[in-house]
Amino acid sequence: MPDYDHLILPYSSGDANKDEGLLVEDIIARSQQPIPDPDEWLLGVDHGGVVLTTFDAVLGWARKRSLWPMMFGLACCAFEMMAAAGNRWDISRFGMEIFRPSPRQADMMIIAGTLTWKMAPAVRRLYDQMAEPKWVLAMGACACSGGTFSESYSVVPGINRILPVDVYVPGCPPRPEGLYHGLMELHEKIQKQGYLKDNVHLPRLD
Amino acid sequence: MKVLAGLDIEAKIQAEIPESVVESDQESILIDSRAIPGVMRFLKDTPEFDFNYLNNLTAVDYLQYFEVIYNLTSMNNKQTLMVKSHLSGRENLEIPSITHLWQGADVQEREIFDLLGIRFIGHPNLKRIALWEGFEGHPLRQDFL
Amino acid sequence: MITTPQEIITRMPASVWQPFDDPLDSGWAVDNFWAHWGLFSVGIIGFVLLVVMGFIWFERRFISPMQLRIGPNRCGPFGLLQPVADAVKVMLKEDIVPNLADKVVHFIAPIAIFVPVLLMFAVIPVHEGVGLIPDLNVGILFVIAVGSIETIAVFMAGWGSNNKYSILGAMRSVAMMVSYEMPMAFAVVAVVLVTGTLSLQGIVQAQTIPFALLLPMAFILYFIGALAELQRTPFDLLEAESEIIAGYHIEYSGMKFAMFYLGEYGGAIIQSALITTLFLAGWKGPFLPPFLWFMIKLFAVFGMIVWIRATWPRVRIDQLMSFAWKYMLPLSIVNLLIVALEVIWFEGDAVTWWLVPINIVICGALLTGWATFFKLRGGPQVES
Amino acid sequence: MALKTDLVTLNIGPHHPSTHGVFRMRVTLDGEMVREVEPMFGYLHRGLEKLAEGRTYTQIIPFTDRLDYVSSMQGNWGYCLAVETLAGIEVPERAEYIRMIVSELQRMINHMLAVGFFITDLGAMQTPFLLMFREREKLVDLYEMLCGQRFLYNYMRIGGVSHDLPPEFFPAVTKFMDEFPSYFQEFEDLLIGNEIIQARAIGTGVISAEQAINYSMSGPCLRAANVDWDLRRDAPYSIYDRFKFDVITGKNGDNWDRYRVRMEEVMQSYGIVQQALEQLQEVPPGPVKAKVPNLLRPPVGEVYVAIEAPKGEMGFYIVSDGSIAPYRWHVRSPDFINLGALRDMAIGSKIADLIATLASIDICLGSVDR
Repeated sequence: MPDYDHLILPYSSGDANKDEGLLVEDIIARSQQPIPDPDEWLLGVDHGGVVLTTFDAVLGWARKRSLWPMMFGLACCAFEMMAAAGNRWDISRFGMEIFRPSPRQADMMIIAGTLTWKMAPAVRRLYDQMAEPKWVLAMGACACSGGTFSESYSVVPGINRILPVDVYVPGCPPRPEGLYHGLMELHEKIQKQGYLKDNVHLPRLD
Repeated sequence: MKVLAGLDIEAKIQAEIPESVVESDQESILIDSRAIPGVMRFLKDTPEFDFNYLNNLTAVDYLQYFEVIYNLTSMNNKQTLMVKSHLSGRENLEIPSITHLWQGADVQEREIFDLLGIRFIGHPNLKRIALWEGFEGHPLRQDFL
Repeated sequence: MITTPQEIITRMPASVWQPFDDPLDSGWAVDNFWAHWGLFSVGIIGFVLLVVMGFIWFERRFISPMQLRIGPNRCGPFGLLQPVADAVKVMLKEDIVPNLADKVVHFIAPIAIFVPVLLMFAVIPVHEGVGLIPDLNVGILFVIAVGSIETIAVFMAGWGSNNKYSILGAMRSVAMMVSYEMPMAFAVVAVVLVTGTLSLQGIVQAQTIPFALLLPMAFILYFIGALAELQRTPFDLLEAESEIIAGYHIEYSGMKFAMFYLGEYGGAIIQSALITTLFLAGWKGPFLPPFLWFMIKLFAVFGMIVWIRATWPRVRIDQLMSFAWKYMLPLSIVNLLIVALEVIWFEGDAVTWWLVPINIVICGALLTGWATFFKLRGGPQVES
Repeated sequence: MALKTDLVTLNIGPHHPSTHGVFRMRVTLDGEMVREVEPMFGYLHRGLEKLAEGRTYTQIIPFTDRLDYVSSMQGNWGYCLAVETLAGIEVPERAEYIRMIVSELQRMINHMLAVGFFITDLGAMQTPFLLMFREREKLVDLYEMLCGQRFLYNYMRIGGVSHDLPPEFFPAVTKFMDEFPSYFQEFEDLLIGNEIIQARAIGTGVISAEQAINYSMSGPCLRAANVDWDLRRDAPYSIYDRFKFDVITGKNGDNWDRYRVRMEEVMQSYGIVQQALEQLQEVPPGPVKAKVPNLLRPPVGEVYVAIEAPKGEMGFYIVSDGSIAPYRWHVRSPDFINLGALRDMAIGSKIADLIATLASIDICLGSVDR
């Protein structure tokens, strides 16, 4: 057998965990205040002129109709998301059944479940890796505000501490119809947004 | 499924390992923390007890002392036993680990170390399991804010 | 001293550089040469893009009832505009290049995946003489040669994105594609033995009986090889979401990822087209116009590929390699031997009806016999 | 000249499509072969045991739903059983039967989803999973009719169940029970003869009987390793001794045996529910909840009660100091301890087998990290 048996560490080294600990402490320090939700679409973006508005309409329709969510479930709400993508409430009717595993190709991130501080840096890095334009849907009470575990020592009280959230879907867990209502709101928001979506300039994590 | 009372096995353990039993009552037996490996090996190996299955391993903070609880089951003799041991004081609590007897104790001991701060001597990989490395304090202690 | 190229050419014998026949009047469909090339190259690119969209829609609608779902139906009538929406959206997404990536290789890989597909289409005869160069006398050799470029492109993509997962995926798919090209090539040689010509149009014309019936073993081997070539289930090691997230196209986003998508479905079109021309007698069919027959067979073969994708699990990498080398390769060589004997006995006219049942029986015997042998030597054993 | 090869340390990280949630593994690979696996937990640690110390006994019941959210009925039942033994509460006959029916149906859902995830991780593009989802949707409709919530029901109370079975429950259940065997047989035929599943599942993720006992595994993983141990029969709680069912054991503890044990156990649970429905007919309609004060103050003391949850032995250790909230509340979660054995099962196998073995252990991150 090749001679690197001594290189195999059965247990990860201490400092790898310490770096992770520092990352978590750093993100806790930086996310005391919730990030404002991107809501410039409320004012209605109009560039005037026929060409741009029709281009906006076509672009909005295309982005709305082929929204690829990222394959990403944290806890119990993930099962309701799977039920929504299952064969009874069929998410493929909206062309959204392609759950892209890699953040590069995903348009939307559904945070389904409780987000803990130890998981926060990973979620933040995934959000940074996603290609613009990207949207975030907070599914479930735990994602919206920490839910029943909000006063726990290890739960992020609401993911808008670390991500700009576009749509909040309440419920613990929200029924698939609730999730679809949230998706319809997001579709309407994308339709109105037009191509000049100014991405929220967040300091990248590392 | 017979629940073994601490009283009727106290004599046998005392005979095997002198002054290891601190106290025993109807459902559980209290063992001195330093004698845990010896008693556990005795409980596991002797054919009469043959406790080959470790159900549960947890710990409680009673402010004056910490209590570590082991639930053992013998699949062949169909009997269960609850073994306890006390650790006094609140800083640098130490108790010998039993991962060499039951591998299942590995992750449970790491969880007790992480959430209650009890060190297990001889544990191969004693690190935090549920919380991140820089977290100060142990949440499941009664005085954790 | 010979110094200038002109001197070299003047010294050569006349026949070397004298074109053997005038390319201008060699019976192109459209009388003018450049008009023909222009028309057909644009036609092929248009056809491929259109059929790619058709395939994407067909797959998402065809797989859904198998999973008790309804496919996309909100976007245009019956969801027909779904691929259009995907294309428009993907074109306008941000294009991320990882900063440690090897920029040049990262950029060229998507192009190198999609271009061979278009090249291969040059020799596909859609109808008698209709096609860019339908009667190229080395047609099938050209197709196999161009087909192997994709293997390099896959590794370029894997290496270019400087990501552990993508390198693992790239190495896996390169190993698979290389080892499955061998049985495919032998299957094609069997077809060429019977027809005697390499040109695709010649093959189709020689198929009074569809070769799928005359050479069932070659058809099965080529179909399995095509599945591996396209990295579709049960050989989709590459994008095994469950194992290594998305294989080599993990670091690609926006239009580059769309090129991979086009490459994958383009590959599906070209392999279906090859199977129709080689084994299902291309455009031949009783009543309907020949182009319609070509499309029906194209979608039928793709339907089979999608059906397998919906139901079959994935094979592990070592089982896949042992399946290629220990099972398919020996079978293809034995099949070649049998076809050669038949061609000799019938002095070159082996396309006869009563040969079909014999071949089917031989194929069945070979498959089951060799399977039991292969199964004992390392295949899975089921006790109960 | 030996080929200069090197090890790759791959981080199958908290976000990965096939880790059923936020479970992370640090894997050392030699090419395709796995040389070292270190599971890392804590990415969904919500601190339930600390929060439970601040809640009354009735307020903790929703926590037990969210522990193992795929089999939340067993979470409720285990916790209520523990408090009832601590406080010495007598559960009425009818409530015992309702708890039995509802939990065994939940066990069927859990095993079907576990098999669905296992086959999806072997690569079948969701088709078997979605066939299983069709059955789950029917059962979930029954639960919605019963407890108003599709999932995380908060249905049981200390001393019984929150309310009785609605009259339209029985026709719906009998309709489901009549159609289920044929649909389940269709799913069985699709998979059992499949050569690729046999090739991928037989002989991978093997664990011997002594190792399984040593790692204190429980549930289908333990029984698949040829250990005949099931709390429902060996330590019968509630009214399990009135039903006839047999305990399925596998032979050599590999992924195939775990898959087969789960499929057989679905039919065993189906049999139990049938017997329970018949016996429920003779039970006179009566109260479904014992007289329990809302602010229950159990006597000072401690109790450890374990039940046979679908994933294994789920135990509740409760210490009460006489006040309305428990002094200490510990959950022995089966898949947290089963994961300890992942390292021995996966070393030496390929990376594809590691993913399949993880799926066959059937973990649910809610109860792993608590």
